[in-house]
This record gives sequence, C-alpha cells and structure tokens, in this order.
Amino acid sequence: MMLVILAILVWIGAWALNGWLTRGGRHRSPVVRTAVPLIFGATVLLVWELLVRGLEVPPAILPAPSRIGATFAGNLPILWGDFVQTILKGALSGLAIGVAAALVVAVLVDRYDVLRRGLLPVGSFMAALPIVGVAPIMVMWFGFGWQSKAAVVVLMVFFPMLVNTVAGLQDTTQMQRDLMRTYGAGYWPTLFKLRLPAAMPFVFNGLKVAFTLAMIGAIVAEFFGSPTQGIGFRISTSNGALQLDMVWAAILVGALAGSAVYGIISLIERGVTFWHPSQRT
Amino acid sequence: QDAVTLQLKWVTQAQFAGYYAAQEQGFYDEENLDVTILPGGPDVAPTQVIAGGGADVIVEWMPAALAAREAGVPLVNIAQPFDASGMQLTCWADTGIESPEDFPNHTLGVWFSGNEYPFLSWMSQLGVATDGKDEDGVEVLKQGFNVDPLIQRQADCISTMTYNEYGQVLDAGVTPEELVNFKYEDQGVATLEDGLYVLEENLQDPAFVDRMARFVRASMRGWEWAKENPEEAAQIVLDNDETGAQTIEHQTRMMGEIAKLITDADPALDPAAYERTVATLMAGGSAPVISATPEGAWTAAVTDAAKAQ
Amino acid sequence: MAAASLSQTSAPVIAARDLNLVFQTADGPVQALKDVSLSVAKGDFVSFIGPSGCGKTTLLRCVAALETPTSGTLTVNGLTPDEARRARAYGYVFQAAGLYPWRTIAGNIRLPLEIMGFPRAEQDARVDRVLKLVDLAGFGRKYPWQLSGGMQQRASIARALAFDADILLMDEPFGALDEIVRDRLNEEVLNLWARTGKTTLFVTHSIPEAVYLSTKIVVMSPRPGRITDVIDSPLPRERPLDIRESPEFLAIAHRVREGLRAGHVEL
Amino acid sequence: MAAASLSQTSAPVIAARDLNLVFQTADGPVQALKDVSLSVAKGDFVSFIGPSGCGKTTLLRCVAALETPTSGTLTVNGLTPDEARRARAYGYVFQAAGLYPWRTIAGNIRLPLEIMGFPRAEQDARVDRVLKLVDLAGFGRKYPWQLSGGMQQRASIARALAFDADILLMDEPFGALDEIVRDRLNEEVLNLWARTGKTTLFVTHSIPEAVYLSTKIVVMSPRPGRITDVIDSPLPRERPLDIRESPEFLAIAHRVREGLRAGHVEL
Amino acid sequence: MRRAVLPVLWVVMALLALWYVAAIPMNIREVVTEAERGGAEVWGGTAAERQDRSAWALALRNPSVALNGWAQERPRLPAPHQVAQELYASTIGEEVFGRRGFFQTGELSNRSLVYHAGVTLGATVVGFLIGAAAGVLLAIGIVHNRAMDMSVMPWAVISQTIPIVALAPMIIVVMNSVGVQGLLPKAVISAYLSFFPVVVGMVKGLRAPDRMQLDQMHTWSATQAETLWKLRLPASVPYLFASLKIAIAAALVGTIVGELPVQRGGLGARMLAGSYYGQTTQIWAALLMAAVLAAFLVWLMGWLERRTLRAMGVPA
Ligand SMILES: Nc1ncnc2c1ncn2[C@@H]1O[C@H](COP(=O)(O)OP(=O)(O)OP(=O)(O)O)[C@@H](O)[C@H]1O
Ligand SMILES: Nc1ncnc2c1ncn2[C@@H]1O[C@H](COP(=O)(O)OP(=O)(O)OP(=O)(O)O)[C@@H](O)[C@H]1O
Ligand SMILES: Cc1ncc(C[n+]2csc(CCO)c2C)c(N)n1
Ligand SMILES: [Mg+2]
Ligand SMILES: [Mg+2]
Repeated sequence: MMLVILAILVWIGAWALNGWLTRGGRHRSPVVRTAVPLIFGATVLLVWELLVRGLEVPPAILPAPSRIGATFAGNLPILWGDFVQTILKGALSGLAIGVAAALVVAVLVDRYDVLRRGLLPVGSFMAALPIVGVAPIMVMWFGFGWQSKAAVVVLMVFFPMLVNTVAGLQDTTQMQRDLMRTYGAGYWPTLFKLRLPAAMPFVFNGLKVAFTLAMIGAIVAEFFGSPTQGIGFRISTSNGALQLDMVWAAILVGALAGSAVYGIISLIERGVTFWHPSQRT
Repeated sequence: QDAVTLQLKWVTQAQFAGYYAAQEQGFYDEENLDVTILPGGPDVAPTQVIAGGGADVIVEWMPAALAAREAGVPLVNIAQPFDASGMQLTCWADTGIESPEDFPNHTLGVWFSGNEYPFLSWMSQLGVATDGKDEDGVEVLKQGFNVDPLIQRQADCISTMTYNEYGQVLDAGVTPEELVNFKYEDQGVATLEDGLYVLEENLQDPAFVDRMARFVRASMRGWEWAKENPEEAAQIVLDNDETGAQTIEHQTRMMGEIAKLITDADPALDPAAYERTVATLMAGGSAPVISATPEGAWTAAVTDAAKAQ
Repeated sequence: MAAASLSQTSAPVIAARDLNLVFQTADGPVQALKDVSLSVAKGDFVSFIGPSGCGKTTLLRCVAALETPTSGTLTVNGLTPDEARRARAYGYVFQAAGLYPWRTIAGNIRLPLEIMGFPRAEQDARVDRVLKLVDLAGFGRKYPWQLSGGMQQRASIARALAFDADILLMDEPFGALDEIVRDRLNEEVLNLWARTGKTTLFVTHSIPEAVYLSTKIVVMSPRPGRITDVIDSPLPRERPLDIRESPEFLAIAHRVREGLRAGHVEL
Repeated sequence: MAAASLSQTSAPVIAARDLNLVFQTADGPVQALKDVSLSVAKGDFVSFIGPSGCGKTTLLRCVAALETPTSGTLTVNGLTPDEARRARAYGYVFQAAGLYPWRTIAGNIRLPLEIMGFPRAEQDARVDRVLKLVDLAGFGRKYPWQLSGGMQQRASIARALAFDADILLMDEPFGALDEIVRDRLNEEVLNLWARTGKTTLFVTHSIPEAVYLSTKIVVMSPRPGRITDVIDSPLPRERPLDIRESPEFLAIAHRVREGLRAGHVEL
Repeated sequence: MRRAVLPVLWVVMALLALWYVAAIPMNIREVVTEAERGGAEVWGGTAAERQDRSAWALALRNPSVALNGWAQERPRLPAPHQVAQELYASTIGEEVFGRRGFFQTGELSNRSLVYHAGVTLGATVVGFLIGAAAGVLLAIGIVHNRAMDMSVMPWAVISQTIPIVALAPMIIVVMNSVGVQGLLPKAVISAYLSFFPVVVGMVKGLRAPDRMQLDQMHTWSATQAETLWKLRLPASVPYLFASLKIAIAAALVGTIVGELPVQRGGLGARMLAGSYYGQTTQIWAALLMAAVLAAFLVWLMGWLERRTLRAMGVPA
C-alpha cells in the first residue's frame, strides 16, 4: 500500500516538475526539450515498478520493468537474433520491395489517367483491408522463413505508399506546371524536375506510416509459423511458457528498433525535404 | 449452485467433448454445479489464465503445467482423464525417414508455446541437435495451426495429434501408405496430456476440494457418455463452437480417436505415468524443461473424494 | 519570314483577331474573352489593366499557348502560339515568384536551360549574367525562402530572361509586394526593358504602374472580357520615378481610371 | 473619466511615450520598435505607412495588448492596453477578412457579441444595424465564401464595429483587394468614420490610400522601427475620390513618398 | 458516373483475370499429385522430385489436369468463383437454408459471415469510439498544456512503434484473466490502434487557426474554453474526419487481431479457424467480408464528414 501511495506521489511530483520546466521561456532550451519527455518516460517506468510491487501483481501477468531490463540484458544474443530475423530480414526487405513497387506503380498511375481512376479506388479499398488476415496465406505460399513475412509486409505497405505518392506527384500548382509547359518541357523532364521533388514530402509521410505497418506485419506473420527465432516467435512462445519478462524484452526490441528506424527516416526526410515549410523551423 | 470456470487448452473440439457433454446432459446440474467452459486458442495459455484468476480449473498438458510451476504458478494436477498421449511426428515416407535415427538433415515442424518440451526432450535423448539442418542436427520450424507445411512439403515431418491433425492430413487426400508416424507413446517419451489443474492454495479449502470432486465426477460421466454416443457428442461440440468452422465428419472421427486415449473411467493420475513424464522432462539435455523434481505437483485428494461419493 | 515581316508596315510580333474564349464550367459557359483584337509590335511594352476576372490572365495564357481560344486567330511571330511555345519564344513570369523551393536561386534559373539542353558551361554563364542583370549576384546559392519577396520576384524574372525568349509575359508580377519595393522593381523592369528591348506583355491592377511602364495600355472590362480602350503612351522612353507626378502622366492615369470605372461591375 | 479628459487640452485616447520592443528570436534580438512616441486624439483617423517589417503591425498589436512593449509607457483611455482590452475597447480588422467559413455573415458578426455575453435580442439588433452600416443588409444568411472579397472585408469591418469598441484598429484591411474595389471601400471607410466618429488606426502600404483617408499620417522606417515623420493632413473632412488628383493631395503624397524612400533599406 | 465506374471495372476485371491465371501454377502441385493418386500418368517424376520443378513447367506439361486448379477442395489459391461460392454459402446460403440460419431459428447462425461481421463490427465501433474520444481529449490537452505536449507527444510516437498487435493475445488473456471478457478486450486493442491517428490529426486541426484568428479571440477577451469551442474545434473538423477515416480502418485491424487468439466468433476468429483447418477458401471469404466491412466503415466516415460540413455551411 505504501508503494502504491508512493507511486501516486511520484506521478504528481513528476508532473509538477515538468509543468515547472515548461513554463516561462525555459521550454525553448534544448536541455529542457530532451529532459521533459525523458522525465515523463522515467516516471511511467517508476510508477509501473511501484504499482507492480505494491499490488503484488504476479509476474505471470505483468513483470516489473526492472525484471524486464534484467532479462533484456541477460539475453542479448537471443534478442539480437530475433532482431535480425524479424526487423532486418522480414520487415525491412519487405518494406524496400513494397516501397519500390509502389513508387514505380505510382508514376504509372500518375501518367495514365485510366489507371488513376481505376487503380486508386481499388487501392484505397485494399488499403483499408485488414491485411494481417493474409498472413496465414503468405506463410502457406512462401514458407516459414523471412520471405513470407516480407510478402505480408509488401502487401501491407504497397497501397498506403501508392496512395501517398500519387497524391504527392499531383501536388504541384497550376503555375509550376504551366511554367514547365512554357519551357516546352516534355513528360520526363517534368517528372524528374518537378513532380518527383514535389512528391517527396508525401513519400516520406507514406514511409512513416508504411514502416509501422511493416513492423506489425512482420511480427504478426510469425504467429502463423516461423523458424525458431524472431520477435513474434519469441513473444508467442515465451507467452505460452509464462516467461512474461521475455515477452516484454522482445517487445522492447521491437520498440527500440521501431524508434530507431523512425528516427533514421526522419533524418533522411530532413535531408531530402529540407525545403518544405514543415522542416524549416 | 456452485460456480466453476473451466479453461480449455484449445478451441472447441471433440478433444473436450466430455466436458461439453456433461454440460449438455445436465451432469453438472445434477452435481449442483454451474460450469462455464472457456474455449482456448493458439495464443491462450491456460496457465496464465488461472494465474490471473480467470479460471478455477484448467485443461493443460503436464509439461506446460510443470514448467509453469517452476515459473511461480503453483499448479497441481487433480485428475488425469487422458491416460495415453496422442502426440506423434508424421513424416513423408519418400523422404527416406524410417526411424528416429534418420531425422538429422531434415526439417521438422513442432508446436511451441509450451508444447515443445516433449519434443526437445526426445531429441536430446536421441542426441540430435535442434539448431540447424546438418549431419547430426534437424531444422525446427514453429509449426502454425494446420498441416499445410507437410502438404506443401515445406517440412519433412510435422507434429500431429492422432485425433486431429493426422486426420486432416488424410482429409487432404494423402494415403496412410505415403506417411510414417512416430508416436511419442512408442518412443518412450510420452508425457501426460489433458489433465485438470488447479492452484495449490485453493486445495487448502475443503469446500473447493468438494466442488472439484463433484466437477471431476460429473466430467467423467460426460466422458463416459461421449464415448458411448460419439455422433451426439460430436454434434454437441459443433453446437458449442462459436466460430462455426467445424464439420461434423471431422468431429465424429476425432471423438473416435479421443476415446482411444481415455482407456478407463478412472480419473486418477497414474503415478508411474507421472514419474515417466517427469523423467522425460528432466532429461531435456542442456536445457531441461524443469530443473528440479517437482514436489506436490499432483494430488489424489480430489479423485479419492470423487470416487467416495 | 524576314521577307514577310519586312513587307508589312507594322510587322506585329503578336497579332490577335476576334479572339473568343468560352470556358465550359459546371455552372454553364463563362465567356472569358469576347472579340479581342490586338496587335503588338516588336519591342512594345504593353500593359493590361482591368477589374478582377476580366480575362487578362486568360489572354496572356492564350498567347503562351496555355489555353486555346474558342474562335479567332492568334499568331506569334507568324507562328501559332503552340509552335512558338515549342520554339521557346516565351518567358513567363507569374504573380507569385513560383520558384521551386528545392532548388537554389541559381538552380531555379538554370532549370529552363537544363530542359532546353544548353551545355553546362553556357548554363553557368547565362545564370551569372541574368543574376547580375537583376542585381542578385552573390545570391545564387541561397534557397528561395531565404530571400525577401522582392528578391524572389527578381529571381523569377531572371529565370524568364535566361533563355533569351522573344517575348516576356508577366502576370501581375508585383501584386504581392509592398509599394516601395514595387516602385523599385518597376524602375528595374523599365531599365531591363530598355537594355534588352524585349517585347513585353504585362498584367497589373495598379494604374500608376501601368502608366509608368507601358508604351501601350490595354484597358479591359469584364463579363464578357472585352478590350474597352487602347492607349498609346505619349511618355518618353526615359522615365524617372518623378514622372508620375507630371501632368501628362496624371492625364493618362485619369483616362485609364475613367475607362476602368466605366467597365467596373457593381460591387 | 469625462472630467479628466475635459481638463486636458488634447485628451489623447492613445498616448505612447518612448516605446521600445525587442523580439528575442533564434537569430538574436530584433528591435521592432525604437523610441516610438505618439499621441492620438479622440476621433482621429491615423494611418501608418512604412516599408515591410518596419513595425507597423507590432505597434498596432501593442495598442491592442497583443504584444507587451519592452520599455516605455502606453496608455489607452488612461488605462493600460490590457485593461482596455478587457474593457473591450478594441475592434481589430486584419489584412485578410478572417471570417469563419462555418458561420454565416451574421453568425460571424455575432461571434464577438456571443463571447461578450450580449443578450440574444440585443445581438440580433446589433447585427442588423452594422450590416446596414456596411451596406450588407440582406446578406446576413450567406456564407463568407458566397461573397466577393470586398464584401467579405466589409463584413469583417462590421464585425469590429458591432460591439461598439472605442477604437478601430485596421491592419492593411484592403491589401488583398484590387485597386478599383479598394477605391470603393476607401470611400466607404471614410463615410463610416464620418458617421461614427471612431478613433481609427489604419495600417497601409498604399500612399494614396493613406493620404486619402487620414487626418494624421505616421511614416515609419525599418530596423529598428522608428517614426520618421508625422503629417497632419490639411485636407478637408469631406473628400470626394477626385481629391486625389488635387495639388494638395499630391503634395502630401510627395512628402510621404520622400519620407518613405529616405527610410527604405537597400533591397 | 461512367467515367468513374468504367476504369474501376477494367481494373477489377484485369485483377480477376490475373487471379485465375495465377491459380493454375499455385495449385498445380497438388493437382498433379491428386491425379497421380488417381492412377493417372503424370509428367515430372515423383512428388518429391516435382518439388524442384517450376510450377509453370508442371502446368504446361500436364495440360489435361492443369485446369483442375480452379476446382480444388483445399486449394493454395482458390479461384475467384470458389471464393464467391463460399461467400454466398456462408452468408445467404447459411442464413436462408442452414440448420441454424436466420430463417430456421430467428437468430443469425454462428456459421454465417453475417453473424461474425456483426461481432467484429460491434467491437470495432466500441473500440473506435473509445479511441477517438481519447484521441480528441489528449489532443485538447496537448494543445493547451505545453508540459503535456512536450512529454506525451514523443512517447505517443514511440508507442506506435510498439508492436501492439503482437501484444494483443497477451492483453486479451490478461484482461480475460481479471474477468474482463467478450467485446471489451478486443475494443481496447482497436482503441489503441485508432487513438494515434486521431491525436495527430486533432493536434494539427486544433492548431489550424492562424495567429490572426487567435489574436482576434484575444482582442475580444475570449476565454480558453470559448476559443476552443468557437474557433479551434470548428476549424479542426476537416482534420478530424481525415484522421477518423484512418482510425476506423485501424480499429478494424485491431479487432480482427484481437479476435485471433480467442476463438469466440468474429471475422478474426473465422480467419484463424479457416487457417487451422486448412480451409483457404474460408479465409478468403472472411477477408473479403472484412474488406467490405472496412469499405463500409470508411464510407460511413466520409458520409458523416459530408453531412457535418454541409451542416456547417462549408461548400461541398
Ligand atoms: N480554367 C477555367 N475554367 C473556368 N473558368 C475560368 C478558368 N480560368 C478563368 N476562368 C474564368 O474566366 C474569367 C477570366 O479569368 P482571368 O483569370 O483571365 O481573369 P483576370 O483578369 O486575370 O482576373 P484577376 O485580376 O483576378 O487575375 C473569370 O470569370 C474566371 O472565373
Ligand atoms: N513574434 C515575432 N517574433 C520575432 N520577430 C518578430 C515577431 N513579430 C514581428 N517580428 C519582427 O519585427 C519586425 C516588425 O514586424 P511587423 O510585423 O511589425 O512589421 P510590419 O511593418 O507590419 O510589416 P508588414 O508591412 O510586412 O506587415 C520585423 O522585422 C519582424 O520580422
Ligand atoms: C500454437 C499451438 N499449436 C499447437 C498447439 C498444440 N496443441 C495443444 S492441444 C491441441 C489440440 C489438438 O489438435 C494442439 C494442436 C498449441 N497448444 N498451440
Ligand atoms: Mg489574373
Ligand atoms: Mg504588418
């Protein structure tokens, strides 16, 4: 009970601290900018730890963060293997193929009006489809290895990417297009010098969505069959064996990898679309 | 009426016909019990459900139950309706596998989530490594929920239950001659399946023991009835299946095969079978399933009370 | 070609006769241009002035082959507008600078040169030359958003000048700028025009601007867009800013204002 | 209050002394206003003119208590700007009409009245009155996008008038409109001002507009924003549009232009 | 209308044709093995040897049986008409003629996709409502409180990189074990998936009013609540609906994933059951049903959007 009260106090204290830090002009300093979210994250972990201990939650239901951390540190080789299997082989290869395919098709769709009017409605229909449902089919078609995971990922990322890119390719103003015409520019110069650069902010938006979908797809597909490693494999088998600390350690791998890739995409975005108002602060 | 919540190990199917039959035939009512049967599924760990207080009693395989015991969930076997194991490894004959010695260099499908223990134990007794296909190792796949890996020849062998997946292989048009089966029972690595487990602390309470005794008694009547009326039992299972995906043919056949695993009406655990299970699990080589001989992992109190009336 | 133009007395660069243009819209047809006839001689600076929606932009777009008239004839250097477009006869400057934000100023000016396939060295030389011409030497490596609105607009004029188009089309190029900057740019446009002698069509809403810049002022009235007055300016080619307070200037401005007010729809 | 203003000779509505305002930006401090002193009497129409970035908007925002000066004193009706704001002393009209597209014209005008808690019947009465005042009677149930730009701007003026603020602040209200529409609205603003006698502060980039409208013209120069000239207009209160071609008008315009050019930074 | 429909029709027909063509090589191995079991002479050697041959070669060299790939009992890729048949049988067929169908019992049959779609729809809608409401509230908090903006926003982004769907079984089971069952656990997952797009969209939307509009409110001495109610919320409506469309599709995914582990009905359970018994056709039928449901839900959001905008007076 003491611990529960302590947890509540920690929570209130942390909020007060963050409130103080963000008041006045302080919030502009880079130190505060990083400190505030870190304090929040640390508070969540601390409150979790205190509540688990205070309420004596069985570790088979919810392990304490300290325990998860210990398990994580103690199983680095296994978790590294899972990371390679699921993120590098499954998610990223599928993402690469799906994105590349979507970019090519987007250019075609943008070029041929029939395709735009035909494929885009079908595309947005498919984009809303719960593609996770095809995971068992892909495992049946492409086997237990990373290939079937990549296939699921390709299907999941293709349409969001397509829809975004097509929108981007069309995000040019009448004026910009007219300018190209007064230069007597043909299709290809217009594509390379106007449409593709203009589409980049949309492409990156799509990429951020596609990436989270890729993670989901790769992990869920492992539930339907996998070799004996992978984040999804680890989560489902450890869960069956009541090793919840291992389950959370595997989730941590996913979250770390996810945040890292998200950060990398954001960095590249910054480099490529430096000119866009949203990047210019 | 006393409430009892039963968590099944798997989806609603004839593997659990006895419980559904007891429910539908009113055997539980006669024992003044109000039983709720929760179906399981591929990612439902009954041990976790009972640890969280979501069930009073679960149907579980002994390896998973003992592993959970070591993980801090003190499960106790109170009854063992299934006397024999139905688990086997089914292989294509044309892969050249004739005996367990031929496994190396092949790909084997195995169920995980706590069901891999007997397999790992068996392999370690055979001295076969499980981390890759080579001269003295096999490639292990986490087998999904169906027999496609075998049909599609993605695996040379897959785990099957005599009563379920094996039948599905045959349903797919494969003839028994094309297949080779290795029953765990025949290989001396059989572990006890489908027992009833409760939390140790509950057994302190005589009222709980009495409730479980009545539950076990009624359940066994259910099993008796199901064995005698396989078609009706299959139909009852079908009616209780909320997914509506089962077929009567498949459930009837499953009922027939299940009946073979319940050799007598005695729900009491056979200590010899228990010892054999523990020995198998302890022999897990470098990573045994359980590291110490479990103490108090089963009790005859409930079955004795059930028989005493 | 040369023989043909010599044989004519006025040798018009742009000759429009009875142009009509009707847009088909959801609300029915909109007549944007009605019976527009106009001839522009080489080296003319023609301003178009008229209330919003009177068809100034549409007329310019017809000349640049961005719209096709519904009826009437329009020739540019004796060619159809589309042929002239493909011969790269136009330098078009829009109201907003319309620079591509992902290219530097120099990159923006180079864009048409790349498309037209100028050799690399020539590109560089031309970019340098026009940057100097519009007084932006040293800003080539900046990005558009790093420049003030006036500088952006000058860059966009530089871009239109870079490939030596015969005709400069400017559609309210200074509409978005403040009056002081505008004065300055007006002076510069006039200088530029004096130096290059390019035939220029210029759309504006500002009466002083139109009078100050032009050799010919075309006053238009809306719905359907017609030309109501064409004023040949008696002002000298050399025009200091002060000329705007001279009586001749005010007289022309008055004539333009009256023309405008007559044609203007009730608010 | 009444006694106080009678006892003073000039009774300024707005009195600023030595105002300074420095913005702290990422690139270092920007001095937007430097030593600005100004006094505005009741019923004055004051125009602020100056190149872009000279602090016109900032000064208006200080008066409206939207910015706080770094130093100096500023009183409005003898109160601090913030007290005056809370006493609802201001009607602020921005460059774009800024009407809410999801409210009708009447709904837009009613918005400040709702916020200030006027009773419903009173709201209706006031909306009707100001709609008539700006000549938009009958358009109350239209949505903003169904009106022309000029009508929208008038609606936005109506909104600022609806709650009887003491002081009307207008920041380039006609910057986005074409010259002809602008002329018309200038006439109407003048009428309105004559009828209501409201103290008005008006920011513009257009010299004729400033001269035409004002009783007092404040010329500003940028970086740091200073007042370089304050011109009290000798023009009569009654001003037909033609007055803009009169010599007095041109003389003032010339003085404003010279003042501007002197202070204007090199482009 | 014709311009809108015809191209879609062409694309759909092209996809169907492609599907039929693909069904031949996809199913050819089983087709040939079946023929062999039936005693026919087949090309390609034994079953194990055929594994190494290309599917197209098998199809072309066994022309007499190749087309059986469109009529397999347990196909790897069912032909479109097989899926259509299954779809019919498990909707109208089951409800009208089935033993437990609506026409027999007055209740929807648990063997019909209509019933399962209903189960999924219920959890999706509840989850979506929870998620959307939470998202809007969080966005309001973030816009009004800088501490919340700075501390919560980065974590909201990170939270989406957590493979929540992989957690779904655990969440379901844990909630199950503390006695929360049925619709709610699934709804929690769909709420989690749907709240993020709403937060992002609403933060953008609530910040959509420009400086000028906010200043205007300020000159009128409007309170924060008045500014929220009369300016920020109306201004955010287009953003809200744009994200609601994404959110409801995400909610559907969440529900379906949540239905996988617990076999208690719903399209997710149905897909898994299909997989469990190797009934590919059944998976495809459930998938198609889910697609229809998704399309309907997204359309519904669009319809609500049009209604709302029209009520607000914004031009269509
Ligand atoms: N693509 C189009 N489709 C339909 N109507 C058009 C189109 N372009 C212009 N119009 C209409 O044609 C008329 C003339 O338009 P135009 O843009 O040439 O006017 P403008 O004189 O340039 O006006 P502004 O001063 O506002 O730029 C207007 O009524 C306009 O609404
Ligand atoms: N919030 C702010 N933060 C930092 N600098 C600002 C801010 N607001 C204005 N400035 C700077 O203060 C100076 C004066 O700006 P202000 O908007 O008052 O000019 P202005 O005379 O209204 O110009 P314009 O004619 O373009 O509207 C400019 O240099 C501007 O960049
Ligand atoms: C993912 C997963 N796959 C297989 C099993 C094994 N299993 C336990 S009971 C049972 C029913 C017999 O058909 C089966 C197959 C499992 N528990 N979880
Ligand atoms: Mg125009
Ligand atoms: Mg300003």
